[in-house]
Amino acid sequence: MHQITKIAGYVTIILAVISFNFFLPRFMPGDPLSFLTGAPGMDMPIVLDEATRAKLLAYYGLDKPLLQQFADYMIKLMHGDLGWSTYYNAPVSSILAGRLKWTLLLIGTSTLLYIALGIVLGAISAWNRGGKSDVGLLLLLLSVGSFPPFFLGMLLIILFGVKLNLFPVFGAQSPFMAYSSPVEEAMDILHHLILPATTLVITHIGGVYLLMRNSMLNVIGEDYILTARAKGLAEWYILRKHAMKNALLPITTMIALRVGFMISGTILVETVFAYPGVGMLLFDAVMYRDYPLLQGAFLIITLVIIAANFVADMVYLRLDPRLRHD
Amino acid sequence: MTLLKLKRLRTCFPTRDGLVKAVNTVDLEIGANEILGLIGETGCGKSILGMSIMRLLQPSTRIEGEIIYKGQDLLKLSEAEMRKIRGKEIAMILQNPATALNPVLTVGDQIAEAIWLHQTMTKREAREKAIEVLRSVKIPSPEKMANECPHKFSGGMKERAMIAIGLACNPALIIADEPTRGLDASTKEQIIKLMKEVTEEKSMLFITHDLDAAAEICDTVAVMYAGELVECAKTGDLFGKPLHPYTMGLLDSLPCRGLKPIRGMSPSLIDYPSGCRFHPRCDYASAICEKKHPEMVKVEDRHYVRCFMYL
Amino acid sequence: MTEKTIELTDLRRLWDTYSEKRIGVIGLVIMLVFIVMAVFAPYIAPHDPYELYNPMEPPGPDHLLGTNDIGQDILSELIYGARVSLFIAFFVSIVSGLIGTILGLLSGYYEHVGFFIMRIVDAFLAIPRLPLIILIAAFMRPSIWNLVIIFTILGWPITTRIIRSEVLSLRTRNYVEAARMLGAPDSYIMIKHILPNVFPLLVVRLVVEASHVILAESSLSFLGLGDPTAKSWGMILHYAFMYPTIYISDVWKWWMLPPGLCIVLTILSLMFIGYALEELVNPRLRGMTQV
Amino acid sequence: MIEVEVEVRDLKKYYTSGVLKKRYIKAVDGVSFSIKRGETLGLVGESGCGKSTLGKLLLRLIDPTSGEIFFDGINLLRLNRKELRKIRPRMQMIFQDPYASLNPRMKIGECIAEPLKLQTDLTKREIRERVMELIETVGLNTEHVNRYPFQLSGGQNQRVVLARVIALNPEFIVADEPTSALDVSVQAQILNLMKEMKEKFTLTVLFISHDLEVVRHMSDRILVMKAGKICGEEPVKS
Amino acid sequence: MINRRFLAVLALVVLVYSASVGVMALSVSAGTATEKVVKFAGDVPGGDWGYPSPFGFYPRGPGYIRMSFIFDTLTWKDRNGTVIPWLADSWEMSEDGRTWTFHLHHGVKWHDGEPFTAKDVQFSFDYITRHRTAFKWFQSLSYIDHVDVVDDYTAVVHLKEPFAPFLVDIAGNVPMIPEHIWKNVSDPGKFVDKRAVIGTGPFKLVKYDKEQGYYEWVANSDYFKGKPIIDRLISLSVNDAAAALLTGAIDESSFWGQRAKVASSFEDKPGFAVRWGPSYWVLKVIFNCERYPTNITAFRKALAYSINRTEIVEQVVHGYGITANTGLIHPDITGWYNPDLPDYEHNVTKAAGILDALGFIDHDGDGVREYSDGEKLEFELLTPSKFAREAELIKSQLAEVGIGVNVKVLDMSTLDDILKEGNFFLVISGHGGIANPNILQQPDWPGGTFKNETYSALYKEQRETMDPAKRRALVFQLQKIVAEELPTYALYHPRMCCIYRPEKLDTWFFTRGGVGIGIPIEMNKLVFLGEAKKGEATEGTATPSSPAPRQPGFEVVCAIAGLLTVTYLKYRVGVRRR
Repeated sequence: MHQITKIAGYVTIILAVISFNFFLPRFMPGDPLSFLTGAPGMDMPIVLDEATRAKLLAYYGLDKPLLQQFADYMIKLMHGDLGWSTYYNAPVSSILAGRLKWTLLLIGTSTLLYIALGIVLGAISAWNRGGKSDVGLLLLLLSVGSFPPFFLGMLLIILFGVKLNLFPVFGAQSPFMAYSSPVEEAMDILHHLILPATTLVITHIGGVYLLMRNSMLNVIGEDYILTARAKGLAEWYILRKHAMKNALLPITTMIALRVGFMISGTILVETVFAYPGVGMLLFDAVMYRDYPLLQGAFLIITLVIIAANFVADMVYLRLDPRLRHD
Repeated sequence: MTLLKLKRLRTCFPTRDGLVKAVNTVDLEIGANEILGLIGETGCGKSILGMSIMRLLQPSTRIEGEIIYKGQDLLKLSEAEMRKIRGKEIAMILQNPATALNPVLTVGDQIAEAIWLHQTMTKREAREKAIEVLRSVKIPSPEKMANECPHKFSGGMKERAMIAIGLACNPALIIADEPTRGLDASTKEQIIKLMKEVTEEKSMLFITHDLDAAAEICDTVAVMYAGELVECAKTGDLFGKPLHPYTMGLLDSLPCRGLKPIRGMSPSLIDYPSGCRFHPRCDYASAICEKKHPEMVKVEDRHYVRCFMYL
Repeated sequence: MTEKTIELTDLRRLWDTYSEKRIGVIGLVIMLVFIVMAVFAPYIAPHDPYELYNPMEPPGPDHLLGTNDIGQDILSELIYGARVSLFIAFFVSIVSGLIGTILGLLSGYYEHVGFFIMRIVDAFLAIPRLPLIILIAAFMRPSIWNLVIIFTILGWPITTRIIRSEVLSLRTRNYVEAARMLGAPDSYIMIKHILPNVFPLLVVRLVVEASHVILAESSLSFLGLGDPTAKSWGMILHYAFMYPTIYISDVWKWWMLPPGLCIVLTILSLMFIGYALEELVNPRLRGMTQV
Repeated sequence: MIEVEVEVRDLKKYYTSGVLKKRYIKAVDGVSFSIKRGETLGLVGESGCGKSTLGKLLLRLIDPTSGEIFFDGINLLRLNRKELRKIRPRMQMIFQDPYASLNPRMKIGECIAEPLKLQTDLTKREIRERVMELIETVGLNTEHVNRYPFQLSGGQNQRVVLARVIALNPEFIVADEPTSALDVSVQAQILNLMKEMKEKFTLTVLFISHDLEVVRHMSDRILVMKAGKICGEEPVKS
Repeated sequence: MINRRFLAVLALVVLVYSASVGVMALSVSAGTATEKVVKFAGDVPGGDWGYPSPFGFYPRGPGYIRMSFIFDTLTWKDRNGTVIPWLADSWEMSEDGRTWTFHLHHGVKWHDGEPFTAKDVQFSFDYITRHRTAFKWFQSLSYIDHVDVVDDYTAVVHLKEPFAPFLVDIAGNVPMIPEHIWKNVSDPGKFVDKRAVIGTGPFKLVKYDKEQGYYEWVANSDYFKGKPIIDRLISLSVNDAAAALLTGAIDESSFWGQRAKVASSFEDKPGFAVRWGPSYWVLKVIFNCERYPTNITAFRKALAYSINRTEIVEQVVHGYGITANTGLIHPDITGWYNPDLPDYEHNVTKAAGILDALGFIDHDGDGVREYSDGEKLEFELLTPSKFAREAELIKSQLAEVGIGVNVKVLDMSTLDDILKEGNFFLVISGHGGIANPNILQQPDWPGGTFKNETYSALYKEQRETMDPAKRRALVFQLQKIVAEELPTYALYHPRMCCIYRPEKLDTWFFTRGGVGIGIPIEMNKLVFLGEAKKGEATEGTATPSSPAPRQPGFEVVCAIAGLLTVTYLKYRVGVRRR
């Protein structure tokens, strides 16, 4: 029953987001046609005559009343059709799919890394509370956590990309044509991933670290830790087996919430590294008033966030035996 | 034969408000198969005493004196050596089983891990042993309950599980810290009965503020006030013929003995009154009590008291 | 002893506890430096930040941090930048904190109101912040006040959620029930018994929110959605990022690094303060570390 | 004047869980009894038997599922919020944990003054005098006025609670395990103080505890509760 | 035991990670050595310009350029902007200028081997006219009436009315598409098949990746104009073209305006060369000619005198631009440029004089003039964020003559809307294509408040005047009206530079008048056919140097540091309770 209310909640949110995405951009000034004929104020002056304009509007279904457009959109959505991007001139689903794989790769790797690292470092830090490693880690991670992702990205590009020339500074793959093996391709993708992922990991690790450290400090004061010590268990074992699992419990949902932040960070990082992900796309979609794309991108991002929450719920359920059977 | 001997044990730790002198020059002996009750009110240092023996206090705590267990001074052992003592030689049953059991691990695991760690056996063997132990503390259908997490256990069952953890490696000495706290009357009785049963061939330091429980289970009882022992005697002697005014007051404030309270309140462990620490609350106090700190004296056979009345 | 002196000693005690955390004191000092910078910008800045000199001068005696692409003194821009960035941060965090507190109190205290408000909060939290900001920012025309409005709109839900969960637990405390037994009206209970007990949490939240706002403002400016005519640190970075040779010449050292570090330091100081406050507020964490 | 101060008829409180398959937790399941004016009724039972819920139901801190509660002849369940607020000062409650019963951010003086501020028209000066008087009545020192609850011991805090409870001269008090968090010697102090207060202010008391000995000492009559039901009386003297 | 296992796993992860990075760093692969590959990127981030079919590319210059490598037009332009034969070897125009006969080159083949014939020409014009919503890069389609096929190699284009710029704007712009492929395609915009990029052009598309903004073409060895001098052409997306040039990720890129400053970093760098050209782009202030007071010509002139264009060129584009022709046409286009126009040199006294005369006087002495009703003379200056710097400067310049300005920054779509509604006083906007007199159709584009019947008539007349000299005189007149009426005040024309590695390719040039209808990009397909070599000697070549190979040292250091940290932390945990 708990699940049902949860799912109902998710559905409401998705519906709210869908309608929000649909109406807000359409109430914004400007329309997709401005950019259909080049960038106004930048490119060739191409003047649309009224007939062509009307034809274009009809072609994109923008001449119908708003509510009917909404109904059409909803019906298409039910069939899994996200529409046709006006600016990029391609199906929204294929554009998103092409971009999403990179964003997921970037978000996925860095999320796994920063959550794992943050948890381990937070646990170690709390375990040594007041000690040198605790103070050191705390200062270090609070400091690096204060870097705005775009700024850090720029610094990394200058240092490791341009000055040391260790890593490629843009894109997700090398612009070379043929890979001799899949391993080589994977390596290349990894090579491109390192700087943006590092940026994301560094800027997000502090949050998880602090959460974990605080949670862990609470756990360390618990009686069952004392019980474990009284059993004669080794410190590392207690930390791993008794403390970490309990400390993770209260912070799983908070970590899931951070995925939202993560997406914000990703937009910036993708911009700085010209990484071909959804973040950049979304930004362009707003600028170009590409309604279908905007709707699709927002929907996907919301779904990702809801999925993250769902995963967090699942993890929580797995971690907390008290919820498992009821 | 003496199993554990505390010699001039002092434990203190710093806090924001000052140095807490929780245990002050305590001398105590527990013989083989002896159950020693340590009674006292909240904040008198009795739990700290237990934890001092196990060396489970914060690293900033200073423990002085000697804790001689089977001839070796526990305070001189390394952390690794001490780990071999904990659980295997001396087990501790902490107060409040609701929080002392790890909520996310099965009870079986929590027992088995101690066994598996201290004895050379496979995890499966340890697990079977754990079920054995659960059975010995009278948990119904232990095979099933071993796979459950603590939230499926009632208060009394949790206490039993705690005892099972303590018994897991068959230690020689058990330190039980207020095992009956917060239990209902009937459950309390059962637990005390169980503890009596399982410690038949063991020694136990039974820390409690519950005078009834102490009377029922202990061979010897020591009374602690403001970080030091004020009286120590065989259970019958202590309850039948208390010597120290504090012990008398304590017994009189029981509902069944008429609810006659001791006036005032316990001092903090940071600064005590001068002289006898009990004198501000004592009906028998005289001039000397305020000035001089009394020593423990032997009044009768195995009956010691710290009071000027018996000097 | 009069009531006043007691209040003073209470403050004193609070400061004593707070100042035990060196990290919090450091954070406060950095923040003070920036506040002084912001307040006295006209007196500290060597030049008018809008005045034009030779563009792209490297650092020299006239311009300690050189000039930017249209010849404005970068150091002066930086000093004036503290005004914009700090103003937005504090204003937003206080206003959104206020809204969040009121809604949090109401939704925690009255169950049906709470249910309704929490659904709105959930919806807000499910929409990612920056994309939404991008959308609204494009909608609203970039200006400082619009940024303030956007960040406020997006800031209150988290505060509401935090305050609510605290109120929910406080509501069942015995002293709240005791006050009800005395026939106290709800408003009295909320203001007298619940509010003071959520206040410490609120302060921590305000500090955290302020750092989020600084980050969001700079991110938005960086993406070109801020107010390009305002001199915020993010905007300086935006122009630096747009500059063609920023990656390949030394210009970044005096044009990109200083505003970036200002942002980093401000956020860091807020994080330090927040951290110290949190240890102060959370009694279980108290005395655990000495930093 | 009515002889019976409090009367409860077939009181029930069920907690539900589940949306599709409803499950009930019967915290209080059909309880009826009455307390005479000036009487102390003891209520014993194991933890989780519903005795605390019953206490809160009596004072309408929570609303029952069904049943009737009469206080001084008034049906409490028929009162609206305003009327209820008016009648509340006449009945009070003492909780188990003295620390949790006091707002940690209010000084002792403020805590005791609060009922007077809320329910009387006394001037500030009169309130202060009355607070001092109350503090001495419960055996505290006047210098405690400016302390915070965390600066006092559990016993002292419970005294503060008592002072606040009697500030408005209530008629009926529910004491929910008022001493179970305290040490034996302090427990004796508080229990004796309560007895004293009861005599002095002719209170009607519902005394809830799991400790039969304590209840015996305090009560005129003892009810035993088990799994939400009253399952009999216990003699006062054993 | 347990902790050691945990440690081992951690160490392994760190090792594998660093080792893989190290291996990667050593094995840099780059195509086959014998191939001549050229990689280029645009200056602005985001390299995707759409699928390079005639209906798939995004309607922006770079999109058209990428398509033009694959598809040919009937005519083309050489580096001097002269119309040269391309798919058509020769052509004739009828007396009335309405009929154009094209004689096609023999033996041209589509990439799939089919022959290119006059039927394809007919089909192309037909198809594109029919699908005018799909081919968005073109507005003169309405002039085409129909196309006749005389024989396989002769096609006749009939126009509805004479159209002077026909050879450039239509014949040199409309891509020829194969009938055998497109005849069955009903929605060309959605046709993104491999067959959609079969053209006659010098390159064939082999790879297109939308996400990466990656295009890869190979030379069409059967090209009728001869095989391109490079084998492979690659276009990619970079975040910073200058950095990418430096690290060797690309071989060529171009920069303009303030960004052209990049050139100064490369001019003396061995291995790089720089070429300069005009951008055919103008930044202008658009006035609302329908609203008081900007509807007063004298007032607009006063504003023009107040604006210091030289200062803008110096401060904002750092001299990488020239003050603009007030008649909009770029001065490089000697054929159309009218050099005798007023340029409203910065003159505060003159501006103040005009304003005083118009009755805008600062009565209260606060530095801002007032209207006659006492309201302050203040305007909003609207601009997209790109030109905020210019707006700031203009604000301070106008303040000197007592006109208050509030700079409002908008995104382009919003601005476009406002311009359409005419809800503005002053707007800063820019556009390209000023090599072509077409631009004069609506001088205040994208605004539309300038209405002048004489002007419109003149414009129509020049469009239909086929005699170049006569047409030129008319275009001169149009410019004069723009410069004197000032519906818009042109500010500056930025310069453009192309930075490249001569060792890879050194034939880059800027086409006078721009590619097609005026795209300034240095990507005339002639560049890849080696045409440029015939004209000029290459400038600025030096001994090429290859970028430094990546060092594996850093990764190793990281790995060791990681291991040490882990070991140390483990040690700390261990000793903690001792």
